[in-house]
Amino acid sequence: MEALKAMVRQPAALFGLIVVALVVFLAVAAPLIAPYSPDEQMFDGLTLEGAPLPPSAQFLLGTDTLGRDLFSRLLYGARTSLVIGLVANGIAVTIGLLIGILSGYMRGIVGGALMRFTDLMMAFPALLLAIVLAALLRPSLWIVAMVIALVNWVQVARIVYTETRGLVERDFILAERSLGAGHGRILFHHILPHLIPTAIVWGTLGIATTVLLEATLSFLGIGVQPPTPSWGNIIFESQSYFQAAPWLVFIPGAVILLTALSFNLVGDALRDILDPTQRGRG
Amino acid sequence: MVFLLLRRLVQTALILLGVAAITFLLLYALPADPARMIAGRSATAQTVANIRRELGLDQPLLVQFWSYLQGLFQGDLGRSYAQKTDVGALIAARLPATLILMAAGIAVEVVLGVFLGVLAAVRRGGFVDRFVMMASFVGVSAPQFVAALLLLYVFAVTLAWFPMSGFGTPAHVVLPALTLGVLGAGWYARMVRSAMIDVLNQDYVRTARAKGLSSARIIFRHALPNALLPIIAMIGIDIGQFMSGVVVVEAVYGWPGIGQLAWQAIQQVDIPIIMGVTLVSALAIVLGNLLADILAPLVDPRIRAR
Amino acid sequence: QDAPKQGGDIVITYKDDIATLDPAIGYDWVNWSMIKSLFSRLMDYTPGTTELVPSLAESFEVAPDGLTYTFKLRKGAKFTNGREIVASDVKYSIERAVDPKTQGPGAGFFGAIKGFDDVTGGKTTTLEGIEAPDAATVVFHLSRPDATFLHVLAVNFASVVPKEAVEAAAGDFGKKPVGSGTFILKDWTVGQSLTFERNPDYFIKDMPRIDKFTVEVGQEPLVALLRLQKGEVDIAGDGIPPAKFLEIKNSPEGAEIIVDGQQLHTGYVTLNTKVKPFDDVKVRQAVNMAINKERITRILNGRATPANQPLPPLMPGYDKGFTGYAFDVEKAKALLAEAGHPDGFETILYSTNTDPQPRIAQAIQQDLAAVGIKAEVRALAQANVIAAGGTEGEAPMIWSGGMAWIADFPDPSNFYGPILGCSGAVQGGWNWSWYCNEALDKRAVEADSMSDPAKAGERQAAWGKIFTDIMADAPWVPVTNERRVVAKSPRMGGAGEIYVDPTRVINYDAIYVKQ
Amino acid sequence: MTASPSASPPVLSVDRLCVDARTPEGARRVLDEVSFDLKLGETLCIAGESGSGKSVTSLAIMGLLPKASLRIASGSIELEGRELSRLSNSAMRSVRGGDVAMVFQEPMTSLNPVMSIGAQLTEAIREHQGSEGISAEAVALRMLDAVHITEPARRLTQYPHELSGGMRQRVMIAMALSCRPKVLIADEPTTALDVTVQAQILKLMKELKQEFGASIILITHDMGVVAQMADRVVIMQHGRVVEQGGVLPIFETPKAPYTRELLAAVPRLGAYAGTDGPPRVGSEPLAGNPETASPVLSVRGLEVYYGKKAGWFSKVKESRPAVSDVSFEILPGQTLGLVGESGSGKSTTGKAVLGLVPFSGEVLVDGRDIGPLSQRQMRPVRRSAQMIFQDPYASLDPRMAVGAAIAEPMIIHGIGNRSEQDDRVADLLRRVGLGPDAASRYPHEFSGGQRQRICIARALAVNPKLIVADESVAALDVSVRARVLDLMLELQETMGLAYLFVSHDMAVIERMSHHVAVMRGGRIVEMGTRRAVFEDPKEPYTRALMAAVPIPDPALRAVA
Ligand SMILES: Nc1ncnc2c1ncn2[C@@H]1O[C@H](COP(=O)(O)OP(=O)(O)OP(=O)(O)O)[C@@H](O)[C@H]1O
Ligand SMILES: Nc1ncnc2c1ncn2[C@@H]1O[C@H](COP(=O)(O)OP(=O)(O)OP(=O)(O)O)[C@@H](O)[C@H]1O
Ligand SMILES: [Mg+2]
Ligand SMILES: [Mg+2]
Repeated sequence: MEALKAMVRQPAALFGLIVVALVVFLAVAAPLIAPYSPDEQMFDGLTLEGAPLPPSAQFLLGTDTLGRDLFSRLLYGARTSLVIGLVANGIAVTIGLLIGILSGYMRGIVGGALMRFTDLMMAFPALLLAIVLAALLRPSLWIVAMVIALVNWVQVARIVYTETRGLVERDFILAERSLGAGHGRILFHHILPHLIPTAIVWGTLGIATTVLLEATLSFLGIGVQPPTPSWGNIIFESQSYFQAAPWLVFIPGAVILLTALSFNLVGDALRDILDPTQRGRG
Repeated sequence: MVFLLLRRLVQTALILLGVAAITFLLLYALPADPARMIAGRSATAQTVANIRRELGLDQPLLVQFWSYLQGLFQGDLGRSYAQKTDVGALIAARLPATLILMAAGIAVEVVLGVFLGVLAAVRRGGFVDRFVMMASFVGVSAPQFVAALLLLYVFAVTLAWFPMSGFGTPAHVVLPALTLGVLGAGWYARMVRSAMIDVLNQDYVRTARAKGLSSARIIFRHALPNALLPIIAMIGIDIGQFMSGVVVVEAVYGWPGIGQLAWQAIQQVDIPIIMGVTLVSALAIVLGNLLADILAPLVDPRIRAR
Repeated sequence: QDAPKQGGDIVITYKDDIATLDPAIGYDWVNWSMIKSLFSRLMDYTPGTTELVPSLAESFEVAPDGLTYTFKLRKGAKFTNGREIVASDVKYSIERAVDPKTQGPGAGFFGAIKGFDDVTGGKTTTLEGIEAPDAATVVFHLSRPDATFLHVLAVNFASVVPKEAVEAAAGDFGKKPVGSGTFILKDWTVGQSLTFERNPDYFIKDMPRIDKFTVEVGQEPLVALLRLQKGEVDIAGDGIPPAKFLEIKNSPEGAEIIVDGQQLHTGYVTLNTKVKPFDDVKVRQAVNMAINKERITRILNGRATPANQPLPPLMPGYDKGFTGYAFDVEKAKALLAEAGHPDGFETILYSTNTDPQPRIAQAIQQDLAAVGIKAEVRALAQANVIAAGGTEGEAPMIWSGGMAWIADFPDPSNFYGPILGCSGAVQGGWNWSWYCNEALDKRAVEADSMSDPAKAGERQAAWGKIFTDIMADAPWVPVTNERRVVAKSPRMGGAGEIYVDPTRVINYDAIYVKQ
Repeated sequence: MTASPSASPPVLSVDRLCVDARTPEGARRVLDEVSFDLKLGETLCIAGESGSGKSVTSLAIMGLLPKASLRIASGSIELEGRELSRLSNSAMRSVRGGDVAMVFQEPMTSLNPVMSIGAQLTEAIREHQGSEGISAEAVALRMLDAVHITEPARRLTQYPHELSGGMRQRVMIAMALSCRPKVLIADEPTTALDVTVQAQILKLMKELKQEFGASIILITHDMGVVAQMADRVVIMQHGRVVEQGGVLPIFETPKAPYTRELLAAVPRLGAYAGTDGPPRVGSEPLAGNPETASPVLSVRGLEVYYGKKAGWFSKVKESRPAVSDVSFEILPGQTLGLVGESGSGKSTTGKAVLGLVPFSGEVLVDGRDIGPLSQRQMRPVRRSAQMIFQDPYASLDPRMAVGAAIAEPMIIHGIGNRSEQDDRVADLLRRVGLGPDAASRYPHEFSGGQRQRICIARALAVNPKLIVADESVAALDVSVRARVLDLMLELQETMGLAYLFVSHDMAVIERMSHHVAVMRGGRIVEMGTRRAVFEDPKEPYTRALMAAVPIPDPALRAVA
């Protein structure tokens, strides 16, 4: 509550908060707002030659190459993309945090092995993994989220590892040890809070990339399956139409950007609010 | 030093071995059958069986992997199923192009990212800072394919400043490198910004100011080298990220690199090529990290001591 | 139409790299036409048509029983290494194509030649059915009559190669091809470009027309098109991507750039007869009626026409009078209800993942939904779709777009065996409907035994009937016959048919430069 | 010494300077009408309590106030008649380093870690003198020579981390003097250094003042240093100048009450001569008889190696032990003082006896050998032995509120429930002299002395029997220091605490210890009762240590 109040005081954070709330609202209320069914390929949604229609009074944001209403698809797509951007990315950051912390904190065989494992995963082409999973699993939104998490945690782990190594050397960790604190307490009460800024940077900057990654995966067959819309696959399906039908690329692009930016603004504000050392500083 | 080098070598070999084993397992878990892809539609079952036997695909997985490893130890990456030619030679022919592209792309990324990051840090909270942070978002979230085509359309088709596609002259590198670099610079800008903000608050920067140095000198000579350490680590991580972008960018600009080779091989389930490209890129990533480890002490004398 | 001119260098682009130019191995649509021009075969086609003509052969004779073919070789025909072609080269080349060691995909085409099984079984490496009594004569002995045998001698796998060059290349013949065709491979920069130069000693005068063509690979079709509009490229080999098609078509120079031709292609949906509920013919018929093919052609920007039978219109044996199943939602619903599915059912529709295939799959999905069938679309990489199709009981429906049948040679039999006959309905086969009708198989064998050229018309009719009869069982939904669209620069001359040659995609021998 | 400083005009004149800090609640006055003059060739000492505005004053002169939070509200700073506070940025640049140079409080962090010493020295010279005349390298070399650094030529190519703290401070001074500034401001240049090094640096500054003719502003809270160095003294409190004048009058007839308090609190070496234990602060008698009790801590043959750890692939790095062959005992209610030069292994010994660094040898805490104990088994031991770290700020988690930090050991050892813990925290805060509102604030919101007290409260939370106090008072100004030391003595008396008290300040050791051990190079070179060590030192090293302590009496100033 405190945090919320503090956030409302900053114009940028307030803007971000409003956009995030709006997007969530639109996603939840999509069936009430959407003028058409997102999957309906309308006869009058294409020209006679089969070209998509630009924005008009009938189709607010135009239609796609199958004659579906882009506005409705974006509304429904928000559901998918929020799940991917928040859940998948969130899990990736969480796994990355955990493995990064553990390998940075633990010395000896376990820590070393964890880090070597991370190195291995980093050197391993993640897309290949996705392709294989695509062929083996029955794709669903949640499996996609898992695959993305599996692919994305590695970089986070690397960065967190480096930071943790630095933190472990700090005196207050030694002080905690001298007080008799166990590993769990040191890890989760004293090291984790210091990694919040990193987590927020990756958590927010990662939203946009993750939403697009989902589209790449659907191209490989493991994304959400057609005709279910997601912001990523709306762009991806029509990316070569950026000249012929620019609205199909740039409108969803702007939506992704705005959403990710808003999450980032909120995240930035949150980081400052959560960081007591920033209190009362200029 | 020798010991350290040896240790890194062993580590690298182990990682490559791990990558090879996982990739191999994954590829054979695929339901797709390379023999059928080669044989095409008109082939009889007998033809497919013959091809499978000739490729050794009828052997148990472990035997196949073992013989692959044996080849690997002799520097033999095997023969392409579809092209019936040496994978090593295929990769060797294309690798330089990809390396040039990556080097140029990373250079653009780093230079641009560092420049913007420094700018944002120095003008923290101001308009420039906001603009840079916004731009870094656009870069990070732009689909590479669209960005590549847009750049191509503007600078090669409309303005005709650069050739549209191909490889060979420095002019050819500009657009592909820019596409890769401009989009990736966002991450660097963010990292540099926060590192610089940190460094600019350090005591030694105050000392430098007390000496009456110019701001440019303070920023570039005193602050930046100290902020560079996390960025060097980032380059190591980046190489891995780069590989996926390379496929798209190589396709749009007709760049004859291994990205295209890999893409085609995946379509055809040409396992030796996929293995080869995977290993080469894994090696690149490991070497990238190694390079980062070598560069770090050059930048920071404290690490040199260790 | 202006008269064909001699000379000129042109540039052609493709997205995919050229895998190999070895005629015993190469089997994709890009290298298919290049191999055609690098090598010569006993038989060939008149450019732009499906008409068979002797090529390396000067003349040939077919014994009345249809089991012996005797060819006289053209005199003075030479490989580009300078050596004259002799009969034993023909024998060697076909044995090489059949030899399992070659790992060639085309071995099966030569199944009618005596001794085939011994070679593929690894017992021997020589085909007893091919004889070279003298340097200018080749005799083929068949173990069964094969009406398509002359076509078989015109496919790439029957190309004549010089043994010494194959051996000299030491397994790399695909990169260092030596033939006797219209062009010579001059230079190959891996991953970038290939240069082909006119073969001055080619045995037919005035062939080819152009002096040289350079193939640039790794070129994104969209970019290739931009380059073509700027005059850097003469032929965009991959055609015009959907995103650009209307723009180009409606532009002033569109008519000059676009070449639009029919090809031996049918796009279809397979209905797996071994998977419920498609084991019920009524369900299959209902699906045939449910799909709105007109709308799909619209989505394809009119680059296709609705299909109603497996054979494409250009194929001998196509039945112009056949109407197939008309689009009729009500009737489809009624049939489904009759089959015990008044509320429809759930199923899966596979498709490849390159534009526009997933879109077409979605269009089909919506049509099926209209009759109550809820189909989940699975858009996967081609290899995975093929794998699913060839696994029994795996894929209920597959939209064949992107991997659809383009004939190897213009004969209706080529559309039957592997994709609709019992022999293809096996693990790893291409008969994804898993449809096996013994009676039709028998009729197919009969038709193929009519090897007497005089009975060609009768044979075609027999084949045509087979395909229209299949439609009663409705193992497929024939959806579209796609036309091939190629983009060429205005300076390129020649009829559309030689850019979309039914037997070789682009006919490099016949195209020419106007100025 | 200059003949008559008061006769010449002031080089620098600060007149009614006010500085405001920006806070969320509005401006807060940090400096309030501060005025003083600095005359040619004079050494002006600014002393005062922590947080009184000494550093802010010097930063204001340099024009280096952090823009985001501090600004000059009014007043003037004149350097030879030039008004500095209104100079343009570029004009100010040539003043900085050229006319006024500064040596900062923290030598460890004030040098750029990635630039060589040579590069850092020469760039200032080039900046202010151009490249004409003799080369910058030569000047740099001469300056290093002037500050008496061994092997000056080699130092030019070395990096800061390769130098000891004392050397770094010399480099800072060399850098500041290299452009022959008219004014040198040194902000607590010796606080972080041990006494012998401090003595050398102070001597050096005196020499250099003679040689270069600079005027010096020396900021310190050590009245001993003031007595040794100052011509005139400015005493500050709460952002105001409470008293200023010549050094003798200030020491002999202090007028302001704060000055008197300050001087009274100054510990004097030898003040407790003739007694065995520390002075009593409480009135209750000590419980039990320490002479017969068994030792709380007993150390035999302690040896510590850093970096001797063999991993899978990592190599075994043999190095000189940081501590070797150290043995001692501490009885309940007693204090062992540990002195010695920087790097002699004092902190390492302290950490080792609590099992915080790997060691060999025998360490018995409360009779239990901690050597073979696992992390889990160490728990109960940790309850009875606590540590107060050298750097209080670094040893507090910056993201944890102070109340939570103090409650931390109780939570770890499962003592009491939430409300009992809260009560205890409030009680502990009261005992160390902090208000109950402190519990909800964060470490960075406290001054150095307050943080130190927080650490003490944390160590006391679980009623330990032994406390290792590592330089617990080094960062505190004398008055606060005196209060903290009293607190610790009182706790010892009431709770029977035993201390291992590490310090480089001889006077503090003298005040606190029953026994004293002198360390050098990782070994104990002399150990005995306080009386024996201080009144009859056997080792020349011990004698040197004691001789280096500045005597807080200007009348007894050593002749430079
Ligand atoms: N950047 C800042 N923002 C706000 N207030 C500040 C800032 N720096 C210092 N202060 C405040 O100004 C006052 C004077 O601080 P200063 O650093 O000058 O003390 P000092 O006398 O040097 O103390 P010490 O002996 O501990 O170094 C303190 O109350 C401090 O809280
Ligand atoms: N973490 C460490 N790794 C390696 N060497 C260390 C480490 N900590 C201390 N040392 C070395 O061990 C020796 C003893 O250091 P220690 O910190 O015990 O000294 P000290 O007597 O406490 O000095 P000071 O008075 O400066 O605090 C020094 O030479 C120091 O360089
Ligand atoms: Mg200070
Ligand atoms: Mg110490």
